[in-house]
Amino acid sequence: MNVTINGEPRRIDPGATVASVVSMLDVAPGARGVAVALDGEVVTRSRWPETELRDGCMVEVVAAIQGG
Amino acid sequence: MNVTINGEPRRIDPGATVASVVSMLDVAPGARGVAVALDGEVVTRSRWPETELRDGCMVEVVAAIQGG
Amino acid sequence: MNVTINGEPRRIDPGATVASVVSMLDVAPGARGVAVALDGEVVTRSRWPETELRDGCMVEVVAAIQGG
Amino acid sequence: MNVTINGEPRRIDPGATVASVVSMLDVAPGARGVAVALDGEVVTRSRWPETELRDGCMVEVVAAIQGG
Amino acid sequence: MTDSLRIADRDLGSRLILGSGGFANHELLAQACRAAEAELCTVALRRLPDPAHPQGSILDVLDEAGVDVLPNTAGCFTARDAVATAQLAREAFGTHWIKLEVIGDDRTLLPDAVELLAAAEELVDDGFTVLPYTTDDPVLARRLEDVGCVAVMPLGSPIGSGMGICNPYNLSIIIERAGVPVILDAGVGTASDAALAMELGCDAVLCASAISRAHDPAAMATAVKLSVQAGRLARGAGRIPRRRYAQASTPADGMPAFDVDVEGAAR
Amino acid sequence: MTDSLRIADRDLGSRLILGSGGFANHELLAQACRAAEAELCTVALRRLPDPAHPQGSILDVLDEAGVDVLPNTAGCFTARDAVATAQLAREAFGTHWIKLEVIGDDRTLLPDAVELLAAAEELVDDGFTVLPYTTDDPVLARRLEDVGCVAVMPLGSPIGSGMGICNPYNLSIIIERAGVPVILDAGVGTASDAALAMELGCDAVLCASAISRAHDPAAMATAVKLSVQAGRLARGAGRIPRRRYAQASTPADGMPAFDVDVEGAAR
Amino acid sequence: MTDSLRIADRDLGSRLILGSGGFANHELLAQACRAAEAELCTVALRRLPDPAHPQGSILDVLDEAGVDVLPNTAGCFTARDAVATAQLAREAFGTHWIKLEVIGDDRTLLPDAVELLAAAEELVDDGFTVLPYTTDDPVLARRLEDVGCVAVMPLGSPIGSGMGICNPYNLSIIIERAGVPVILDAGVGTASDAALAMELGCDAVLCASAISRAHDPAAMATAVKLSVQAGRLARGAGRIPRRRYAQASTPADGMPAFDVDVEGAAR
Amino acid sequence: MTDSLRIADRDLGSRLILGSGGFANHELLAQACRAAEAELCTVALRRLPDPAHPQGSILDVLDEAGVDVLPNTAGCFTARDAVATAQLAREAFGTHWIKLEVIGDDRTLLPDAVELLAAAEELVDDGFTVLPYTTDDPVLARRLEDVGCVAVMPLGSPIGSGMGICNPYNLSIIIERAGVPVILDAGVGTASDAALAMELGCDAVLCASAISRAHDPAAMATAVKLSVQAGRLARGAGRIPRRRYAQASTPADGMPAFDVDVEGAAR
Repeated sequence: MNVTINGEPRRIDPGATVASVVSMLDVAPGARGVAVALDGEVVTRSRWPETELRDGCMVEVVAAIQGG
Repeated sequence: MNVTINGEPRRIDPGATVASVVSMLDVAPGARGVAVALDGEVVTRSRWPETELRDGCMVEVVAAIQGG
Repeated sequence: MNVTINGEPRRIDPGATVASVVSMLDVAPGARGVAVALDGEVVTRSRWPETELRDGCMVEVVAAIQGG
Repeated sequence: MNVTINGEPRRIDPGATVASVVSMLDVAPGARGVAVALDGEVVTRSRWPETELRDGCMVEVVAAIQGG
Repeated sequence: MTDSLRIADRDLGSRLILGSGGFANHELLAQACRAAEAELCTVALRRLPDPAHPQGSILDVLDEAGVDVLPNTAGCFTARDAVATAQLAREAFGTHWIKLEVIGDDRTLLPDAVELLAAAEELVDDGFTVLPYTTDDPVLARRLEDVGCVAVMPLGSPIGSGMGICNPYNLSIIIERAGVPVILDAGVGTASDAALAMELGCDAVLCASAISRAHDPAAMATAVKLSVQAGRLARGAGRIPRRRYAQASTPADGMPAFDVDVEGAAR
Repeated sequence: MTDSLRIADRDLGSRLILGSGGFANHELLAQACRAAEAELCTVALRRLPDPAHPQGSILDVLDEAGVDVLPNTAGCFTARDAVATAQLAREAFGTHWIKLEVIGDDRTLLPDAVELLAAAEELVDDGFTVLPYTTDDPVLARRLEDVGCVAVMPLGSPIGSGMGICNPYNLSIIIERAGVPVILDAGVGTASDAALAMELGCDAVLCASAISRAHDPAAMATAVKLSVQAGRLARGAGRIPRRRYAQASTPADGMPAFDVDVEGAAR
Repeated sequence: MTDSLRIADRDLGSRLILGSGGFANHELLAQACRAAEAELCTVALRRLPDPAHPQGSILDVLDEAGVDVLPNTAGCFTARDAVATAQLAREAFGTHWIKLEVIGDDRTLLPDAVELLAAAEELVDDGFTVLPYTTDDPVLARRLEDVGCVAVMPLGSPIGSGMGICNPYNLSIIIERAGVPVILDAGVGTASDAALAMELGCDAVLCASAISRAHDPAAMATAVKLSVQAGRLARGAGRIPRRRYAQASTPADGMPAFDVDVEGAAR
Repeated sequence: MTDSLRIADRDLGSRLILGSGGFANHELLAQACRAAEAELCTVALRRLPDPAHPQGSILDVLDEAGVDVLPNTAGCFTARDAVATAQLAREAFGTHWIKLEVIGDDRTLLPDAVELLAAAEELVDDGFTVLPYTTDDPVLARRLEDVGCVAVMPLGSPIGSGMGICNPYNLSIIIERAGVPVILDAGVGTASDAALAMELGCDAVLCASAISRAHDPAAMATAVKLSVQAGRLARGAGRIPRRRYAQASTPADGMPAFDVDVEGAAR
């Protein structure tokens, strides 16, 4: 199915979860300061494994950088 | 009936119009720079004679002053 | 004889020295930070005892104060 | 004889006057705003013809320019 | 002079707008109008009767001086009140021009950004020609322009404070980025403040208290008028850059020398 | 106008003195003279011939414009040279007025206090009417007055720097304590600087580079002229005080109310 | 030191908040953290991966330095984006503190008053502890406080501009009227700017570019830290008033006299 | 710290010189000495007895605090008096260091350029190590250096005025051109003034009234000490340049997007 991850269109398998997307980005499982929004809403980390992506959804995976 | 004219409670006769209120305030008929709001809405001068006040209404009669 | 000490006219005995003037002002012998000018010229401390005043001379006895 | 005119060493004939030096510089006789110093002293215009230069003297011939 | 200022559909020959507030009486206002040679003068609306000026309408004074009315919404704290006041002004004066003021604070009389923008948008939609009194915030000025204001009127400092232009930087940013005329409103204390505003690139200056409360209002009106003209001309004349060191206005070459001994020794 | 400026035995109708240095050519100087409506214009003395301006004397330009010559001693570093130059100027121009400059430094062109005072004293003794270009040091200004100078000409900032008045405090102290006219000399960059100087209480302004090196000298000359007039008028008009908080120019009383619900509920 | 700063439910021993943006690498950030002795440091959120800093998380750097994270919403132009970013930050960092930035313009990076206020209100309602980066508009600062912000963070001048405090007047008005801590945010260029902010009455200073982009960030971090302490102490110490004239620090009485002739003649 | 200041043959670890004038009593002076960590403190000379401080010599206070005496010639109006006072000070304190003051005016206490230079030259010839209190005139500063002064001490503003540095431009020119240490003397009103002086490049700051007349002298002494250190460090750290527009401290790349509808529609 087609999704947008961090602004890039991607094809992924049905059944993919937030957790699998995060791991695709080389984020270590316990990496600190990482958060995810699915279609503009935050998905808390505990729910990453159970939250499945839908076709056409938009995922943002962000982390801390220097700034401000 | 009871109305509020320029913030002051007043008793006036039923059937009073905006025109009669304006004349009560010693405004000459052709006085320049005068405008009236009835319950927050402007009443154009041509409609002063025909616009009757209702009980409890609020009339503002204003004119130009130095300012700004 | 008549001399001026710190701006004040004074009568003193002939033979008076700078040392005797300084002691008149209640300056302890070893007092620190005291200096004397006789007619506009500094008299070093070692020469106070031997320096005699002349009639009409002007003595300034100064010390450190807060300032600047 | 050797003189200095406006900072430049010049050889001139004995008997030369301030007036002759001024005319050497292409200054019209009635030119306005011109003044002369000989060895640092002003020579008034009326005395230009009679004032002779001496060997080693220094002549400054100046005029108005934009400035200040 | 052909250097007129176009605001909306109108050409103004004078770049000084007079504020009518603060004159001790109508006669002083009339004198200031004549001295200022302004074409627009603000007026406010208040309930009748006006106890302070029983002697006749300010409109007659302005008429006689040949000055047009620019109504304002002075004293309004909410978009609601400002819109209603503007509508009354349109009725009272027969003009859809409005100097929009929405104040957030009665001690500083500074604009309330949020209410101001809301009122501006509503009045533009209602057909008004809106000139908003605003802070010196470049973003707010831009948003006022974006909703259709025909000019922006940033303050130099609070109304009546006489502190001049507290933040020339912000004012210059507004000017650089504006697509509509920028009129300095509030803060002018004396003539040089107005000249500076024009040199920074303001298109006009509104001046009330500096004139009306001066010891001699007519003289100050003349002074501010001249100063606005001076600043406008200076802006156009292309000023010299600022330099840390001097630049001689007199050439160094050709200096005479007077010291006989030294020069003599050198020969 | 009867507001003339008396310096020594002379009344000047214009409070703007023009400096002639820095104009690209005599024609621009002539235009600036007309625009500035000045009555005095500085000139310097240099060795003949003057390669920069072979085309005729500046004196003819000034004559035609009806402007009188104020000779200066620009370029002198010692009292000796300044005195000699002043004597040459007296001979060349037939005037005992001299704008005295004694410079201490060729990068800042700032006055040398010690040499300046010595030259001033000597020239006064020699019968000159001395107007010294000085620093903004109030003590030095006072001493120049004490030796007989008919005016003092403190700088706002270095010659040609265009930085305006770097230290308005010092300038105002000079003005408060002076018994002779105070003329701002050097530093004006644009019109508002001149207005500010006059508002601080200067009696006149001398302006050279700001006009002569502007992109459009005649326009800037007009601007500075207007600005000097504006500042002078504003000084006399009695400006409003500076306040930290606003002072309303529109009365708060008599504001109409438009909110039906609230007022209705209150009844 | 017992002079801690209480913001919401937290006491801060340091009145310098570090901004982490602009350091060339994490090592320089780490050095600056140690030198600044700050307790809070801002961080932003961006999409993974972060190409600029592949070498490890900024969080580890801050942890090691004992500095807590203050997340911001840098780069957001709308209330919508700012709220979503704040919510992500809460999840990412486990803190409900948020330095709220809503920008109106990408060249000035100045706050957008309307969007900022809307975002602040929404975030407060959502349980955040909101510290908004705001303009120096006293009315906006008040409204931010009114909707429940725990501090206000007015700018001195644009982010990274190094222009210091362009309008000390507005800043001081904000301080006088605020019921929550006022933290200067943006504009500090060097140490004295921070001292001035504290002397004006700011409760703290946030400093990013002045430190991170200085030639020697650690040295500048120490300088700003000392300066914040100095300004805070000076504010409390009760400074002397400004006077136009001098006040002698040395008594005039008791001056010796040295001039024999004069005094002798007087006897 | 190895960043010592060399003046003549002496290395000073502290760049804050204390002025002893204006303290209400010796105990407050002692506290300020300890807080300031200064190594030099000025003292003046007056006729005995000193009615203001009968309780013991200031020298004992300074000794106990480990601070050396820097005698001054405060109150002198002529070179003659200043030289005589310096000679008395040399005798009284056993030091040939002298802070030379020659005043031209008892209301501004500003230096008299001519007398100051004459006194400096005479004292240098007499073997003194001369640190002259001078105006902010770069030419005078240069001449004082040329006659052999080991440092120059320009004022920021009049003694005790607390106006800070009225003309940072002149001060910076003095600093750029000086071959000897430049010590800001007079005018400091609060800590940030001292930081600014050091950032401009002063080598040290002398501070009297700002500390001695503060409500809490010891706290202000600490504040000024920290501020001098901060300004010195900041000068060395290489500050960021001033820019008219912002420079983001957070990168624009990598911003997340949250608006589902818009992005969805775009796909």
